[in-house]
Amino acid sequence: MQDLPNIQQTTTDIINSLAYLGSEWIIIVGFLVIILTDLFVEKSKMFVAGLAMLTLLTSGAFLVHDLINFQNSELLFNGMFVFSKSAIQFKLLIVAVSLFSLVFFYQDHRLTKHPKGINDLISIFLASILGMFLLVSSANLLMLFLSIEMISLASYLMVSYNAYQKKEAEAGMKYVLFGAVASAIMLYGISLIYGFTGTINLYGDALIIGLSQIGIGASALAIILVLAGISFKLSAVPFHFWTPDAYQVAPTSVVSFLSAAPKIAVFGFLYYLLPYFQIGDTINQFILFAAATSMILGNIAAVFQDDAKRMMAYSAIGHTGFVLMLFVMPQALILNAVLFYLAIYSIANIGVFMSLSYIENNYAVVNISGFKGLGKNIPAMGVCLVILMVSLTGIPPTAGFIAKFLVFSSLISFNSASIYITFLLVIAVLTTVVSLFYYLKIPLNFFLKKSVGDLPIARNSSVLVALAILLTFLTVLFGVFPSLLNALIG
Amino acid sequence: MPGMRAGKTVRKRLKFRKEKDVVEQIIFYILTAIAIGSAAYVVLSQQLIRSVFMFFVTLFAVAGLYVFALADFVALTQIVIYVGGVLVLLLFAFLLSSKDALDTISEIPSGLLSANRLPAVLISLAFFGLLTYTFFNIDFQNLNWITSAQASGNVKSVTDDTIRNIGVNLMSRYLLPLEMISILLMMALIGATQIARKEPKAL
Amino acid sequence: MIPLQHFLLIGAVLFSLGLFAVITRKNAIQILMGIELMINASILNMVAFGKYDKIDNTGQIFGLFIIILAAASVAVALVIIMNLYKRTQTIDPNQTKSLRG
Amino acid sequence: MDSVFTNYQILCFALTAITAPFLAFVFSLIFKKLAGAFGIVSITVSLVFSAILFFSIWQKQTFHFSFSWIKLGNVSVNIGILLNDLSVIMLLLVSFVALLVHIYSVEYIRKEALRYRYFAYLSLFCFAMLCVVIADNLFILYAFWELVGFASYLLIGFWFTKKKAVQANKKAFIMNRVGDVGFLIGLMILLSQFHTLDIETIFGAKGIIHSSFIHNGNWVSPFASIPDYWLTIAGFCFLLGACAKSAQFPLHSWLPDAMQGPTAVSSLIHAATMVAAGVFLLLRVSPLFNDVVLTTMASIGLLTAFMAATIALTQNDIKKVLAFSTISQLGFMVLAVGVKDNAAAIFHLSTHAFFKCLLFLAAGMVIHQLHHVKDDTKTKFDEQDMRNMGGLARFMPITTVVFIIAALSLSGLPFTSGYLSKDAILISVFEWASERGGVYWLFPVVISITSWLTTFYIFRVIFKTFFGDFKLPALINKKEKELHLHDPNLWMKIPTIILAVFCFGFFFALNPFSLEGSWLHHAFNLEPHAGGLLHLFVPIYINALSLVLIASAYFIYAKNKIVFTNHKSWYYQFSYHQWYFNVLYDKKLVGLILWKAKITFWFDKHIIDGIVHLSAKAILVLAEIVDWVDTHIVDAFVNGLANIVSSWSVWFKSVQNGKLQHYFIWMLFIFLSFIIYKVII
Amino acid sequence: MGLLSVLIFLPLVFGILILAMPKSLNAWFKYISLAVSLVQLAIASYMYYHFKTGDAFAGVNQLSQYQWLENLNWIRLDVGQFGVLQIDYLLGVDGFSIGLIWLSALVMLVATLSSWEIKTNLKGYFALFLLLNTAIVGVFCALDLFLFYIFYELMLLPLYFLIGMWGGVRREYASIKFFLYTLFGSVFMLLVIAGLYLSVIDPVTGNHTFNMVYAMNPANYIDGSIFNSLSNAEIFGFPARTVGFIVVFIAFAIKVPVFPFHTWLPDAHVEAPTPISLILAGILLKVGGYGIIRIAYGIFPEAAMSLSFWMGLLGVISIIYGAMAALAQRDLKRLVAYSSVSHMGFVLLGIASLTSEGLNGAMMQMISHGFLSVMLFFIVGVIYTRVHDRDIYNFRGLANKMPVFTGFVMIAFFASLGLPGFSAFIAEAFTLIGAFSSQTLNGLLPRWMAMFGTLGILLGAGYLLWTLQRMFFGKFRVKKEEWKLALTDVNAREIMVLVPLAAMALVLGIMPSIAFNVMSSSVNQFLLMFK
Repeated sequence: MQDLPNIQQTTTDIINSLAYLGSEWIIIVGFLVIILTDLFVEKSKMFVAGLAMLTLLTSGAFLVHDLINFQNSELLFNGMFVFSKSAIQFKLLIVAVSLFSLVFFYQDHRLTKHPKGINDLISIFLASILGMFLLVSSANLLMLFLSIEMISLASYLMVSYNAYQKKEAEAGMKYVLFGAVASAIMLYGISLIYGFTGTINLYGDALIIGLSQIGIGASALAIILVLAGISFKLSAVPFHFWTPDAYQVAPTSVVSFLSAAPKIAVFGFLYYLLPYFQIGDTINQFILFAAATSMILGNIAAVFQDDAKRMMAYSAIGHTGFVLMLFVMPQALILNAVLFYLAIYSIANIGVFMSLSYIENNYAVVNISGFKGLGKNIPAMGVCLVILMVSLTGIPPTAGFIAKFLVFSSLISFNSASIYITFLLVIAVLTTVVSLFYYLKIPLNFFLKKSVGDLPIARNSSVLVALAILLTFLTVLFGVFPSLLNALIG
Repeated sequence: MPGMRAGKTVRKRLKFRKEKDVVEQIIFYILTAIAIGSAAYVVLSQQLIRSVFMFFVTLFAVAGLYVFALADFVALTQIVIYVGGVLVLLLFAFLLSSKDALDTISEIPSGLLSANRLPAVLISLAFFGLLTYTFFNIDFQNLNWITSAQASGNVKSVTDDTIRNIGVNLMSRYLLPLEMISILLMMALIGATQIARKEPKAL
Repeated sequence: MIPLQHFLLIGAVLFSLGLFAVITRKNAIQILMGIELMINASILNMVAFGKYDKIDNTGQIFGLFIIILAAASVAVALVIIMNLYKRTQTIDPNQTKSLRG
Repeated sequence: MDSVFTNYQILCFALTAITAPFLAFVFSLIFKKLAGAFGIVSITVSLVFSAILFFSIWQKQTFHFSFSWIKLGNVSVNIGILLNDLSVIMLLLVSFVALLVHIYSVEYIRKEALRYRYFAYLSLFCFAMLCVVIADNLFILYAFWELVGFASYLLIGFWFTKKKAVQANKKAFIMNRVGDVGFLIGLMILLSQFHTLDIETIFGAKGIIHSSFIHNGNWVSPFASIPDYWLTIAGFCFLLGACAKSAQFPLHSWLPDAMQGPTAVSSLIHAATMVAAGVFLLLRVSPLFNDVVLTTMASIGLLTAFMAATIALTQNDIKKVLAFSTISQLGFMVLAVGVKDNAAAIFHLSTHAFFKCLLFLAAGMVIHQLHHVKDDTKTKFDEQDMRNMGGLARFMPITTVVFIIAALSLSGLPFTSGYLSKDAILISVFEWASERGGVYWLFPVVISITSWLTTFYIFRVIFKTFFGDFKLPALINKKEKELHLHDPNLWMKIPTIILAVFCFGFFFALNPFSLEGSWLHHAFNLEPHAGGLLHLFVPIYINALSLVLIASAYFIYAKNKIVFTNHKSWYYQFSYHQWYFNVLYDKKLVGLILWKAKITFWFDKHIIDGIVHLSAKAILVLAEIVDWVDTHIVDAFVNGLANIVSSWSVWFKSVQNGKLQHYFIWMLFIFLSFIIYKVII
Repeated sequence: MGLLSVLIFLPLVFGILILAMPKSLNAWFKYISLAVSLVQLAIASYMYYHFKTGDAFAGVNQLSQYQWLENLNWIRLDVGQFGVLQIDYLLGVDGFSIGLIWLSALVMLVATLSSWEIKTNLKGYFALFLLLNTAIVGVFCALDLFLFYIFYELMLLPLYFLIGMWGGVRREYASIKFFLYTLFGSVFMLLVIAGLYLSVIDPVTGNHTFNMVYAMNPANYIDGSIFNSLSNAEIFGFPARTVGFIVVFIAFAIKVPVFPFHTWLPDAHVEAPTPISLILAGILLKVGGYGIIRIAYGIFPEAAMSLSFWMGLLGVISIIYGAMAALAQRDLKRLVAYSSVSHMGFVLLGIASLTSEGLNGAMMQMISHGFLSVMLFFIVGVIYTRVHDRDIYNFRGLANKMPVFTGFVMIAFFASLGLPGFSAFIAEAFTLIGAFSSQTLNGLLPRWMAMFGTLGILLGAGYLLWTLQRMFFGKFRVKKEEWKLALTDVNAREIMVLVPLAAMALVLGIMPSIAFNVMSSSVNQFLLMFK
């Protein structure tokens, strides 16, 4: 039958590929085991936690193993999956973030005191990690679509997981509808690309040849439509509208996870994608535009936010724009800066959310104006928050500064003469200054303002304190000795 | 079962297609008209329940169009999953959520009064114009991949056994996505049930 | 033979109508229907192009995946929408605007 | 050039002379009770060493010692001591007068609780003034010049609880600062032109100023070449500095106000020494001045002399009269420098120091005694107002005598020192005018008139104060005997008597009529005057008229024969009285002069001072404007940026209005715009 | 561990120690700080005393000529395509920094003594204070741009909290304004630093380097790199080096502060607690001047020369504008704050003149202003701690009640209005002389600038004497009756603070060569770069 693919070859390829996906398999296994455990084991909360932890650690171990043992990039599963060093690095980052998030889930009162239990969330969580892994390794548009959908669905579910309040339910609805529209747009773009090029494979020449044949206008259309879905996951402008709502009402630990891990995955994919869509300068201009607007909007809109998590949502938009700046450069130039920035951003971000969760657990305040005078009661947390905020702003001696500097210097070295990049840099700098304003609002309320009434002494969530301090310490440590982090992720 | 009946109709039409291209085209355009017309009704109707039912028609019509693209299995799946699953789901949701709305049609806000309407028209038209402009600027028959496909005979014909091809492909080339989507479905299932589950009284 | 453009144009019409629905409908479920229209447009494109891809059959298989995924996401979306309905007794996206700013 | 002393010894002497007051300053602040003793001892030491230096340097040699103070790149600032004829005579003069004032002050300031400060400040002043005199370098000169001003500031404001006093000292300091700015700019010009500020190197006989020249509109020196107008500017800058310090028009108004300080201080600082520093500076840098500057300087001197003299005519505050007199006399000196007769300037500076110091001290005695009366009787009256005096000669004979001697000297009557020095100036002015002719004849005419006015106003003071009726008893309803008015004790008398001795001409010249015979004048007068006839004529006509004026003043003020208070009756009476010097001294002239005096005073008070105040006001207004600009424009710009950010923020928030479908519209709109931009354009 | 490292990190170590100590030991914190400051001062004095002068130790653009040089590999960050990010822990001292280091040590000591007035949350205060101390000393020692920048920014955070937590009524506004202002400049500067890094290579290792000494040598620039003067790169149509200079200049001009970047200063000074005002005025402003000399002028000499006219103009405007604004104030602290603007204008004018006199004068002015502004702010603090009011109109005749204090006030006032015998006189005179001779020597500044600059001296006399007259002289009268008791004369601790400051101002005024000697060869070397 000549109209069938070469089964022999594809099967061999699949069998050969199996060995490379150790980390993914482990997660799938973990996912299934946890579902089963949840079904058949009573009082399985801590057991599931242990399992999930074990899964992540094992998966991480596989990744480390891969990182050490394999150097070459390979296409697996008949061109579905790309195995490369950079992908492993991104995945490692995801695992690290997930580990912190996992611990965090169990400290978040909104989740732990949830009557329906937390186990289902953990399984969704694992599935979303799987989605991220696959996204990072996506070698074609089908995989891209599937994995993005996987992450998205998982995110919708996690955000709406215990949406008992009106607001929470509302945010879930907005998130899911917004996401569905974005993915429909992306899907349409994918269909166009397939139509224009006859292939969905990102690697190889077919895509570029096909796209260049149909001309810049049409290819730009297709590419931009595809980028819409990616931008949605990055919450880059103009696909950011869901972000503040979802961040504001979702459980803090979930937000912490969603603000870091999916972004790492999407950036990881974007990194892989970068060389293949270079028809004209569409992708560069899109990224330029998205980066600039995200930085401006995110940082400026954050200024007057009172809800801490909402503010962090806008801050996340701003940071997305900042990282996106890097992607106007050729692939070869950006890996370290992207990884470094994402790692540092994640550390600081998770730290901040942990602190916020700690405050929420103890004082039930989520508004920044409610933080007045807390510095006296929980100085350690206050100091952590200050340092983390400073890191997010990018001021020495925190790691955020090094990260920011890497981005700047990469851009300058790439092409500082380009007026667009100069503009981008200027915007980045100005919004950095603006960002200081709202980041400092938290310490401002913490230390500079007097509390309205007497505040009880905090007693809960000592794990969160420990973790926040650890993350803060890391922030400073990597700020002073960034080589350490580089050694870790490299 | 309206879905089954629609499937049969399509099959019958397939037989006719060989005999006359003209008939084929006529049917195609009739389907097109149905699809677009019903879709427009879905979109524009102010009566909720009718628009939902009209959506059935749209989906059927589109499934018919799939057949014209020689994707009979996809058409089938569309009918089975979309019409049989998704739409029924939608309908249930409708019935659950809009009990009051169903009683009094007039309560549904008029699309005309909606402030979103003008931007919506503009945006939709712009999109449509853009797409049309793009499609007419491309000479699809001379695209590299299509010409090479035609040259190497990599073009479907009506007689092809697409189902077999799909089966083999799914189990070989597209194995990983297939496995993945199973996980995805499972996750969606768990999550959906989890959320839909009635929370214990304790809360 | 039906020209490829015609499929694409139908797809474009469906897509635009879907967009229109997404923007104007006052009911989350109808918005979801609009989204489904858009997705259908994509599937149509996919299968139309899939004609020239006999061996790998990417178009059709992609279409299948889309359908399945759409089902899954509709399920998830509906659950979430129903959850909202349970809390607020409305699924008009314009009525629910407590999150803003 | 042989000297009894080695250079090393001379250096030690000079250093001792200047350090002694400084040590006194420091110790006075520490050992408060011994302040007066420290002051007197130290200034005596200074005087002794000054005298030694004088005799070893005067007309014998120039001593110059310096060491590198700061070295920066191509500029090195040396500091050191320059002792030449001018320095040593000034050194002697300053320390001598200062000693007398110190002694006088012991009594004058006895009752003050904070008198240790007084002596400390006085010592500080002496230190600074001595340093000004011997500084070899304009930079150092400038430094001590300011320090002198500072000491003056402290002393004027000695009674710091008196509002007027603190206002006066502020005014004095700030107006001096105006001059300092000029001085500083002058320094900058010189430094950039000559790369040094050493007085000897620049202005000495072989100084580089002589090798600089104007060429093609450029002022070329061995080091640099700058446009020639900078030469003029430099001259004006130094002139400005001198004007401020020497209270020349238009920066003179601080001096009358400075009379708020203790009288002894006025006598030392604002009559004898500090105010002379301006003239001293002009003398130091005189080779710098070109013709424009010199003419301006002469005009300023003339104007100041005339103006101040006319103002002095009508003042009732005894110290104010003396203050204006000082301004007027300084105008003479500046005029002398302006007409290039440095010798006359120096000469007049020296003689003026004695007699003006004496005048102040004598006036101080009067004030002091009246103050005692005020304290004793616990009444209130202004002890400085001449209208409250009169007939004091009976009670205070010695005071009267010394005052008259000084007044004679000021008037420049024969046998007095003033006669010599003033004539020297007048003669120079005549010669200068005759060389130039034309409108320049105004100078000798006006200066002659000024000279007469001087005689008139000073004798007006004498007659009003010491002669005529004693008005005080009537004023305070006390009998004369209750007042216990008498000469003060020896602490005050002795210095005045010594000074009175020095007011006589023979001290400066063996032949009291011969200017040529004056050793002091001779020493500096490098080009002897040519016109012999003037030497005869000028003194005669000046003095003759002066005598007449004295007499008239006597009748006007002591005998009240002519009453000015009522203009009408005045006019009338005058025509009926036998005293009609209608030709020379007619009522009209006197009236005119008095009227003019009032006008000038009014002008001075309201226009000149007004301008000063106005400029101060203007600066304040400007300051307010700047402040406004600062808060409303500069800061508002910054805040405006913040506002932009916040308004954007508000806008972004309003876009995020909670309506999902609006989000869709925004999203699709932006997205579509971008696509259209990419696809179509 | 070199001497400089000890100097820098000593406060940090003790700051951490204070953090670790229990709150019950509150009373000890200030003594620990005091001890640290004393040790620092001792070390700084030792260094100053042993500082070698002469052309062989000029420093500036000769790395080997720096003293107490410490060079450690600090960060070697692999950044993929561009090779290795080489950041060195490079410390060293030359004539420009040694004086400022000593000044910092002294001001820190004074500020510590002044911190006695702080009563709340001592632990946090002293920990932040010592952190600030570390940052400040670090700024003056760092020779690696990156290190410099880190210390530079590190100053902001402690200051933000020190102002914000222990400050006056509008402390939040003031502290955030200060922070934002400074960050605004410095983040742009970061771009330039990155650009410099990519343009400059270490001649020894061949890596890119942040070494600011290497950046001063045109030979170390890579061909075609953005800041290579030969590559004629442009940013927004302007030459890249000019843009770089302007950006760096603005960053430091904000710190100095130069008109029109000064408006943070009055607010920050007024709201800051006294010890922080001292530090702000005494050291922080000098960081700006130091940065302009070392980085803006040092690294972009030709751009600096071409823009010197504008720099000078800004300097003159600052001088006059600051003085004018000071005249209009009735809050004593605000007045002093604006006077700082005026005085620091001289620094800029002197630098812009690019003459030996001007630069020496500018450096001298920085040091001198260090002592004097500290003294002035301390004086304000003395009144403020007693009655919590600073309005000039509310006081009169304080000399009656506080004679010793008035004596110090007079010294401070007259010293800062440039009375000879005090350091400010030398500094301002030389600055102006330098500015004046600039036209003859290098044609950069027109002469009228110097002449206008002298107006600043005049106006300075105006506002200071007015204050003196208004507040201290005349009959004793204050706004509230209870103040009469509160206004006591200075106590021993306050005298202990004021005396050394006054003494330093006097000593430098009489023997300026103490300061000039150490810096003059560096200045000469510096000027050679502009030939």
